[in-house]
Amino acid sequence: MIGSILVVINKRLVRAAFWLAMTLVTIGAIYLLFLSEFVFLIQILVYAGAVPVLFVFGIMLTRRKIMDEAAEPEGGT
Amino acid sequence: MPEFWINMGPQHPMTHGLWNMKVKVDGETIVDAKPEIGYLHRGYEKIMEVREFQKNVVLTDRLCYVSSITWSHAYCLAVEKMMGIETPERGQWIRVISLELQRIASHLMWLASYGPDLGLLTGLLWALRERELFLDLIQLMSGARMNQNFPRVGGVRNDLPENFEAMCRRSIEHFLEKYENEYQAIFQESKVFRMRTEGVGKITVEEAINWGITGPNLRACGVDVDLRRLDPYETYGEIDFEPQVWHDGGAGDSYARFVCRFNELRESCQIVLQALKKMPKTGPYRVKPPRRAEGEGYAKTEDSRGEALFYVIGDGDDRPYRVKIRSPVFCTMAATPTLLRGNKLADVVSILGSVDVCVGEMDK
Amino acid sequence: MALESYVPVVIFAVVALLFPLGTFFATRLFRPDHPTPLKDLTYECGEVPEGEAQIQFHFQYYMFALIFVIFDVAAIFLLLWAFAWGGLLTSASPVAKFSIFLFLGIMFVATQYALKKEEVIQI
Amino acid sequence: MSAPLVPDLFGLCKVLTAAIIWIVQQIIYALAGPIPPLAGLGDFLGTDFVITLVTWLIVVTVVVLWVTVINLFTIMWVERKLYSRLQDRYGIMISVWSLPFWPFNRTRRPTHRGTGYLQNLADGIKLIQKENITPRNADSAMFHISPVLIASSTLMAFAVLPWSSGFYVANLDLGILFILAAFSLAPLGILIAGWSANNKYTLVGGLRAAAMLLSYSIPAVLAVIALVFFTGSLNPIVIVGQQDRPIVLAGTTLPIPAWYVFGPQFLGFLVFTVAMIAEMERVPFDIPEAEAELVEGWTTEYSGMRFGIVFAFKWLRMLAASGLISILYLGGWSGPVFATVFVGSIPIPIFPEEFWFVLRVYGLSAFFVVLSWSVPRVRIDQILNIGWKRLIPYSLLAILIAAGFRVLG
Repeated sequence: MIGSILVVINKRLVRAAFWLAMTLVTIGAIYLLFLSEFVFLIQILVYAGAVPVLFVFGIMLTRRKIMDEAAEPEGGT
Repeated sequence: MPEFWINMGPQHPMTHGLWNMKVKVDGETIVDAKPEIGYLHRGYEKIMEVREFQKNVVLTDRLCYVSSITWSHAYCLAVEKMMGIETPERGQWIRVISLELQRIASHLMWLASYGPDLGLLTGLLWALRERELFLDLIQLMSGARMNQNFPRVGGVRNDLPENFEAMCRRSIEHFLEKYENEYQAIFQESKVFRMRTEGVGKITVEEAINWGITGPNLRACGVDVDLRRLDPYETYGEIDFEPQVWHDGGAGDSYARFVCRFNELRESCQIVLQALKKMPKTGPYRVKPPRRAEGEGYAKTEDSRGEALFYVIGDGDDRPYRVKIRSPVFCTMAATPTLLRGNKLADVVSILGSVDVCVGEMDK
Repeated sequence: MALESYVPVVIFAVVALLFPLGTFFATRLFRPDHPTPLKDLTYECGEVPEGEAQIQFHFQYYMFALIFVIFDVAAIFLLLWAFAWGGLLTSASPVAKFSIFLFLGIMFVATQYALKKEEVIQI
Repeated sequence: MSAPLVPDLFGLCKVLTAAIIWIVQQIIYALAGPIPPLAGLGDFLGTDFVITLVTWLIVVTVVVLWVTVINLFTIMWVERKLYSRLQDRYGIMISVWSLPFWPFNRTRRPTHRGTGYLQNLADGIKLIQKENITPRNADSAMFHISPVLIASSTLMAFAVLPWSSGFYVANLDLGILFILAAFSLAPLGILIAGWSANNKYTLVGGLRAAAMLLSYSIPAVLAVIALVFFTGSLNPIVIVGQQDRPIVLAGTTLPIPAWYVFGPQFLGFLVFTVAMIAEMERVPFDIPEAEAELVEGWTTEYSGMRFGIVFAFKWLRMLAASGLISILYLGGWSGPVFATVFVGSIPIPIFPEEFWFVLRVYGLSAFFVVLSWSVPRVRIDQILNIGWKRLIPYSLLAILIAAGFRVLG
């Protein structure tokens, strides 16, 4: 899916997390196609609703421009 | 470190007027605070040097628009002391009544703004509704609703209107009924309100005295300081009233400050009723002051926010040589970092709302 | 089967997605668009913003989010258990019926411990 | 015990669709004389697939319009009027009848005679004309996309929320869970919206919103689990059907309907209601947009219609939450017996089921409005403590009570 590609190629981590959520929703839709609606709803409730929020919290706890400044030595936090 | 400064003000719902509070937060906890004032500085002490004594009353009205009479009264008292004149007795009683009505109006304005600070818009509208009653009374008395220009050097501008006493009694009766039933329910007895205010913004007595905090904010720390009692001016000595001091535990937090001011509303109503009973029914209310004066006058009064102090020097001319104003809010603002440190970001409003900021008098 | 009943949901999802999008695009026809440097400044109470907001941010409620995910998964287990309750009643094994309470108890104690600890560490 | 006004929304819309398609077909057949390939198109339009698809489209549109246009405007009006009365004032009064031109008002100046129902529409029109400002330092794409996520995920809750036993879009076996799942998508949108604006107020507001909404969706799910012990199903229509009878206690029939709120589920009802107040971000728990300290919370930087959408969707969340509460605990759309008159064997609803349901929804909403305008705001750490230390133990207790009742029979 397009979303999953965007997760990987995005440099800004929050955007990546957003697209991750969208990917998880679409994965849920695939579960639905497999006729397992309970798993679909659980997927949305837990994986699309909760996990990306946790990711974003985690991203905010870490440094922002890790990608850009990867070469630079660790400054004072 | 992940700490950053948040600007609160000048265009912020928390600031009741133009001033800026820089708050340094670590997550949600306040690490440091920096009040920045001066957005409303008008150079009062300088302007007053170029106007005649009597004309300065108009200026002192504008010091704080929610408690004009108390400020012009403090100025008049200082000038009278300098000139060595005495207000007639009826004039003094009228002053007491006007001061207390103004104090009620001012405290209601504070209560009104404290409501939406905590997310309670209903409090704003209810308190403003009752403030109308007292503004009407002041309007009857002085002819204006804001910036009344009522006290004069040597007395007050005019006598009380007819039927003033009956109207006053009726309004106060109405207000006290609302006070007992509605205000207490929405503020003091509300559990959520107490959750937000209790234990928030604590300041010890020593710190409060060292920072120069006065008035209800100091009384909330448990110090029995009320200039109306300690150093009675006008006819406060003849009135039997109780300064509202917080005696229980948890002194110095937002809730104690709230309760002190809140009880002062009721106490001021009793003062007005007493004054109406005790005042002479007829008599002069004003003496003519001299145009020129020499000497020093110094008056401190209990403003609705603390101790207001005026120091006037005359050099024999018809205008003051030097005027010094001590604003209670100015001193309280200096203490805000102490008040705020260690509290949560959401407590900024709970603390700064409870100390009752008036930017006009703070910036002078 | 369930799939047919999801057809209207899918259509609804499309419409629900188009509704805000359509509103936003429709406003383009009506609204002015004159950005100026001052207008595009981040709002910070009329002051010039101090520093960036998208920074490393110490947010002490991260722990809550962590516990939330655990609880969310646990809630799903509980949901399945509640669905299967009737079946469990008829089957004779009491272990299957009540072992979930053990799980619940352990999780509850652990959560309360974590919350207590967090008060000490973070807030 | 009462009958719905719309017994079958799909069937009703199918008639409409058939009529529309028949008209289109006639036009196409008329055109097919000069252009022969169009006849095939006309035949294609008559197939079952097209009719079903168009019918679903119409059903969805009807429900979306019913929810957004009618109910959203009404609930906003109710709130504004109600809290104005609470504050001793009239509230919005300017209506069509006070427009200062001919057919309405001869005085050529606005009067204040109306009820102000269209005020929200006027506000919406105003917002449409407002410029849409994107902060320079903002993450533009995320800034624009997150309101869409918030809005559409909230709207999705109405896909399975039935308004009566016949007035719904989809009848899912796991409908309640679907609504909760739709609610659970909003925290991410709010978080991203707050982060992307690059503003400190929005950032703090977004983080608070996410933490709060996450915390309070747990007690909601747990309360629903406690309910599942009694219902054995998550289908809203089945749940309401179970409540549409009087309570039978020890052989005697009591004159109380068997709503789940009366009985062992009362604790669950309280927990669920509090959690839903938090989910709809109303005042005791409206800390994400605490306007006193964080200017407007995570919506600070939104302007124009974007602000209108994210603001209006608070009311949609309130509608959905009220509907959910009334379905789960307050008997949904079941009305009293006198609501239906039987002519022969045909039930004729005096007050249809939709009426009873809307009555419950609006009653609950009015309760939330009065509550939110009479208490101050709770601080965020207090909110989280309430959520984790009170609501979750209580909801676990509700589960235990429910399980205990089932064990005892």
